[in-house]
Amino acid sequence: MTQPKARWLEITAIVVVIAAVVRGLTVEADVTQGDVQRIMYVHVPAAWLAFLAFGVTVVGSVAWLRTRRRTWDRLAAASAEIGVVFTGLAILAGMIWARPVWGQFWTWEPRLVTTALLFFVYLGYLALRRAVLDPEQRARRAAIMGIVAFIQIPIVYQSVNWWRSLHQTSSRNSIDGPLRLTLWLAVLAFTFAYAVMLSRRLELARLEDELEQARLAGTPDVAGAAITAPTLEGVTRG
Amino acid sequence: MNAKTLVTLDDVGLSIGGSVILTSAKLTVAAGEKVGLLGPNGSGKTTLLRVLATLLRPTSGTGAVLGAELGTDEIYAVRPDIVLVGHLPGLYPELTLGENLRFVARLTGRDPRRADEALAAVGLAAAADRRARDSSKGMLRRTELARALIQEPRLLLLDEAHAGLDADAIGLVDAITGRVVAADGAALLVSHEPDRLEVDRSLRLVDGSVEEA
Amino acid sequence: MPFWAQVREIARKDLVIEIRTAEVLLMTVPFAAAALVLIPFAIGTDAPLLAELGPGLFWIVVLLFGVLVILRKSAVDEGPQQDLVRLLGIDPAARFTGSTVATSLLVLLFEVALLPILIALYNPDLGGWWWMAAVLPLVAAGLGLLGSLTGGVTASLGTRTSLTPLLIVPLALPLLVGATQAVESLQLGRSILPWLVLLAAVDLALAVSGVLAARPLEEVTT
Amino acid sequence: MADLVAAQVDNAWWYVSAAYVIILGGMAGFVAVLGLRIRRARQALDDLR
Repeated sequence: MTQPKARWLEITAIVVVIAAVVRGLTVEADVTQGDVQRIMYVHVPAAWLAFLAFGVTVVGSVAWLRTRRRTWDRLAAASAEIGVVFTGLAILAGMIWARPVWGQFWTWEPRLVTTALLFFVYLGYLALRRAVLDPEQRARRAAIMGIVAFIQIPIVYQSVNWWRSLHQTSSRNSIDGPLRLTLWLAVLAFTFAYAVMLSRRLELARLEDELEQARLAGTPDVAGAAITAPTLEGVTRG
Repeated sequence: MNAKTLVTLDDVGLSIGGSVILTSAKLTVAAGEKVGLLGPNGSGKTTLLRVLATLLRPTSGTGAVLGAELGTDEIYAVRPDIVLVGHLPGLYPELTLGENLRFVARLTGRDPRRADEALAAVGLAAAADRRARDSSKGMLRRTELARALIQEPRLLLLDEAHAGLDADAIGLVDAITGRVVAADGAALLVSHEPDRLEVDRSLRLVDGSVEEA
Repeated sequence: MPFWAQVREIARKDLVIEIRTAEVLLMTVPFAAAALVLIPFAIGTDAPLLAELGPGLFWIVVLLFGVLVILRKSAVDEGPQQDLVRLLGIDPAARFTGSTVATSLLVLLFEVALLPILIALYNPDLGGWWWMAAVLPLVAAGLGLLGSLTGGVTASLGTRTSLTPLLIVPLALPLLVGATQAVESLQLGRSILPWLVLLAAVDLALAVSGVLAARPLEEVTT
Repeated sequence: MADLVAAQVDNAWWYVSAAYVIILGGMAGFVAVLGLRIRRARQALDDLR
């Protein structure tokens, strides 16, 4: 069923993810944070991939507005859905990390707040898609929303940053050598996982479009076909 | 395209949200023509008018209206030369009839004083300060015809041309379409009462395509 | 017709309709005022606490209830009125700007109407209050722009009234941050300028996206 | 200051495994759900033909 290319992609992804996990769990512990630091090897890549996914959504949106090709709209939608999944997972992992380190699940830390808001913004984006039935209209509205949302992201981020900042400025600064290598391996692994999800989600979108078209082809219901000349003969008198 | 051809549709298909409205509509309207459009309920007459008004993009086929290719940005330039009178009034209920027409006049670069003249011409001089929401269906219809007088379109599209009009006002429809046609424009009238239509020729919309009636 | 003349026509039409239905003044303002009266019942009627929380509550009420101003009936043309406006050949960007101007003015009116109620009920520190003359319009413009953008995207959808707030509120965060921090810096005697810059930057970014999106937005319901 | 707290975490592995399970499980779950939806869509398509 699955094309050989997609099969190879999936196998590679599984291998790389397993390698990254093994490495993340066995690499020497961080000097200051100890073993809890290992959460970063899944949390950080998940957050990065979320941003990448939303970036791909913008690319799809702009390309749709220029070419009006269905494929671009499908790419935007598929990537947004995956982005929401990654955002949700990144927030959850971040909260689990924050509990032992900061003593509470949630802090009003800029990157955390921005990520949470992103989650809602793209939930809204997906809700908008679900609310529109006509594919052309859906693509148009979603494309505009996808672009507006993305333009807003840096501003949202910067404003929260100004508002308050108690996060470590960047996780990369505090790790080096083998630890940094581990993080990069994890990012690579998550990118492969993203590629697998994207190819599957795109296949699903293609099938759903085909299904929609097949349903239409089955019933060639041209306007007016539902209405015939009125006859009173069949109506019984009471 | 012939210089005197105002409207051409070539195999235009249109589907909205999965339902097919037009399959292969072919249509040519020349300058100075007054064309009737017939067809049973739900056959897509209103949709066809909105395609001709450049408000709906065809999903297949090509067409041109007043020289502007449908589905391209050329349509924006010709839009002010098209008047569509739909079966729902294109008037703001909270504005008076006069305000509605002055709004149209100002935005299309016409002298707003023509709004009063046009209202008088359709017999509504005394109703200029009446809100659209407080006006009867016939009055709204007359106001919309007054809009055609202000805009002087090259393409006039009338949906349900005679709906809700009394005998006087039906004469008005003929007079206004006559003015448009005389100025080398064209008028398309949808009607359910073919014998009341005074047109050069009639088209019939059946199964998503256009036939000569 | 020149761009700004079109903008003026559209804005005037929206405002006349709004004045006649009085949706904002007679429904949304009293509703928000009632919320300001209710809040102390939830957080306590301790006067110093209320004075401290007042400004923040004001902005959150402006943001959340301002969504109702954005969702008002006169904000979006639908059906035959929309067909009419499109056929008049108005520049889509002018239409976007015109209805944004109308919405922003109404949000500003909404803010100005709530301000005395807040001052009377919460007795906040009024130091540097004249800066409000800059903060209120900047926030109003931002909400108006955000409203026109999201309102345009959800036009004529059945779920418009629930979908639009979901799209607006997360994106309105920079406006909320800018407004609240501007007020706070005033009270702490710090410079208010960075926050005004933030608000202006948000407005600018939204205005640019709005003007760019105007044409595809106009075709949204066809 | 946050780092000082972290150094003393003794049940760190509990948190680490929870985070790994959630993230990897979440990704695998999403892929699995996609697979299921693809299979269902294929079936529906076959039924129509």
